[in-house]
Amino acid sequence: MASSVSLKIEFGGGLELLFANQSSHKLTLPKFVPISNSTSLSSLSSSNLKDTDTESATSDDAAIPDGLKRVDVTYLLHHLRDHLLKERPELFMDKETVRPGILVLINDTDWELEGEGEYELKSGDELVFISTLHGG
Amino acid sequence: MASSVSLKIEFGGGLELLFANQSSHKLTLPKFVPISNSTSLSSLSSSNLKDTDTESATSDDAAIPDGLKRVDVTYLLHHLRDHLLKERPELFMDKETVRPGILVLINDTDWELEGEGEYELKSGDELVFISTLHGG
Amino acid sequence: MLPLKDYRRYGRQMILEGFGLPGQVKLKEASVVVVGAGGLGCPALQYLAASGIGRIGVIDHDVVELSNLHRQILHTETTIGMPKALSAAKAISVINPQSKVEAVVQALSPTNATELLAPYDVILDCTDNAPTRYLLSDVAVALRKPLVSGAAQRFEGQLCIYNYGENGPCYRCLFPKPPAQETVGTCEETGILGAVTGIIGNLQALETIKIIAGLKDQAPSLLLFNALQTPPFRSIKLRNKKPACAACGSGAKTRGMIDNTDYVQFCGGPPANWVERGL
Amino acid sequence: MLPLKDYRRYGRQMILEGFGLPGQVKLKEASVVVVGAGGLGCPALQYLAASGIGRIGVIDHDVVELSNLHRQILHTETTIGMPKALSAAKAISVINPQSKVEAVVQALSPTNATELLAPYDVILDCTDNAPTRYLLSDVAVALRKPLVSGAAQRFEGQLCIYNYGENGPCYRCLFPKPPAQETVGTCEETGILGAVTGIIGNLQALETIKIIAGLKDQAPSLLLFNALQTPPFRSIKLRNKKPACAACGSGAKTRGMIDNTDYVQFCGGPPANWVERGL
Ligand SMILES: [Zn+2]
Ligand SMILES: [Zn+2]
Repeated sequence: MASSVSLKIEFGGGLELLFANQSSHKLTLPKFVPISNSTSLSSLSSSNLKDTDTESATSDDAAIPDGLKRVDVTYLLHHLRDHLLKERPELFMDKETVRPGILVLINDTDWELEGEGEYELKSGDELVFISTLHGG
Repeated sequence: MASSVSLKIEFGGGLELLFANQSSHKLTLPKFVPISNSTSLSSLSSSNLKDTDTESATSDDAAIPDGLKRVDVTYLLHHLRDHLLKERPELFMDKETVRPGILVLINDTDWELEGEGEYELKSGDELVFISTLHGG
Repeated sequence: MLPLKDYRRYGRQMILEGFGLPGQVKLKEASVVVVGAGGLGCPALQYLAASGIGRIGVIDHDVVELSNLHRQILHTETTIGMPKALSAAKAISVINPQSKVEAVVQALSPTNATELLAPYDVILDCTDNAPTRYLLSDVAVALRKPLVSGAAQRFEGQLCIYNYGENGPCYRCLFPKPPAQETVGTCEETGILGAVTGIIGNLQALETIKIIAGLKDQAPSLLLFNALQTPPFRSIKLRNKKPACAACGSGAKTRGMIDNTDYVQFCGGPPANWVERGL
Repeated sequence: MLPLKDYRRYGRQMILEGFGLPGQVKLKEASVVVVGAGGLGCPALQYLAASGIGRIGVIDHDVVELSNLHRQILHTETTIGMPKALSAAKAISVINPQSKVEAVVQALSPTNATELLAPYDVILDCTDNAPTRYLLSDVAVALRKPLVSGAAQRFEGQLCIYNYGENGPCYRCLFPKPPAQETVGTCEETGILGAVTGIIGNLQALETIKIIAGLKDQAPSLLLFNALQTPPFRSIKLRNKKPACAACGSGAKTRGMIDNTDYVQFCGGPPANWVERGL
């Protein structure tokens, strides 16, 4: 198992307009990330952690370095806001979660059934962010 | 890896009427089956082969017992005809393949792109058999 | 049970296994109300009427405009200026003179919604704005009726059945807080491809027919459609209803909430064009 | 480019990104022919006309019957007995008086098909029988036009674009041999839920609009729909065209084949009711 997770991200319902008008994105995140959800060092921490991680593939309880956590949806939200979003972050996030009117789907399942922000991401996961539509 | 493969089978376009009017089926087939596509001993050969197979999980080139082949779609067709079909086999098979007007889909892909009858089945595969519709 | 003429008219669906004579009788005895006779309401009304639903309500206070005609296929150049509820009611009476059609030319509001919707078995949300969507959901909860909700903008559509079955969520279970107003576009602002509303409205009719005929399973789900994507449809498994929901939760006082909510203010106040339109 | 009135009529789709004025002009300059004005043809015609397609052909030799009305939503009790092509043409002229509508009350046959279909850019297969589906595919290949094909029976529908793009397959690439006749049901025999034909016909209109506006990708695919399944839609990746195909393959002599094929015999001969209907 690698020291990073590869994700497929989709935006719909108009949210893609905030992300360079592109609905499909591929993304790689480090397997361990700051508990603070700070994304400024993400690529750095990714390479730092490579050695620690590669041999601990199957031992899920391997020591997690201080100040880090397994990468989860909350971290992904911060990463998307900080690195992929092109404009107006308030149209995507509100405090530490998505703004009202956005639904998050993990592998075609409502994120509420998967632990919401605490869901730990694994390679191959597909995340969809959809803004609810009101027109008719 | 087990000595058998678990499959999800779907029938559509009216074909389900031949299969107890049930569109979804779950099925387990032995990993090695007779080259002749004879299905009369399938449950027997499954248990016979358990020992041979369990330890050869990763070595794909492990010796295949005489007269057997890896289970493929052609064998599956014979199994469906011999064991699941409730009536009128000529509405499902024609010689050694599906009758004209039936499309076979392997994991949402036209079976022609996957090797047709020679496609080797693996656990988790989803096979759809759909009869083309003409109404309007 | 049915007049002879109905056997001929509905014969093609009455020979369907799992539908049959009982299904057709259920449709005939059922009543359905469609809120919004626009891009979604027109195709929904059309197939509901054709299928043989006994009584159909149409609620809309807007009038037909030329800019509606590229997608609102029950209205025509000759009904421009006429209230949409009347124009649509007239059109579906031609499609099926046997359906009783009741047109209501009023804006839905907290004071009239319960009374207007109570006489029907199933409610279709074919509206075009957030406040009415919250109001409809709350009233559907209060009246214990399923709400077949469609929405469409640009090249996209969404379909969801709220407040259905033992554990089905309501709109507030999914969206407890309304979106900020600046995030909400309308078809006037963002555009809409006509055939997209047709597909979603048509699916609303189908889901309604399934509910009435007893063919609809109860697992909460959401259907997403994007005309430009491959695959174009995506089915999502949804949460159950939430015990803490302000509308459908265990301790919720839904009727009181409806009376005391200013839905437009709740959704961030009226945008300029809503004021004009009398919402 | 467009009269002022068109900006108002089609404004909601002209503000769509990727569509715009060029998209609307393409629709206006385009011509489309719908073969079959039944359960699939009616909704397809409706949304094609509303969208602003410049010229629309309707080919059908059947007459309207009471048993059609639960799903063929352009026909009414007052047009029973009238040829479907005329009834449908009349209805869509009301929806959009600006579209030029050409009705043809003839059964499509190998002798007239090429001539009847040649004047149009896109062909819609909204028919209800196997021989005509093979004939339409062969003619679409000979004329080098895309064929937007829909089918529906019981609770199910199928949608596929044949002969489209560089590598798109034709109907014969998928089904080189016709099915035995006893395996082929019709809507008369197997039944059909009206809203299902609505959804597929509507999707045919949408795909046609996408082709004309340049919004349709070329990857061959098949959309399956089952109103009773979860998820209801399934998208399938299809084979490319086959070099050995009798119709569209490298050495194929399609025009000669059309002239020399008895499509009804090819599909196993006429069932009793086809003979009556003059196929
Ligand atoms: Zn709720
Ligand atoms: Zn071909």
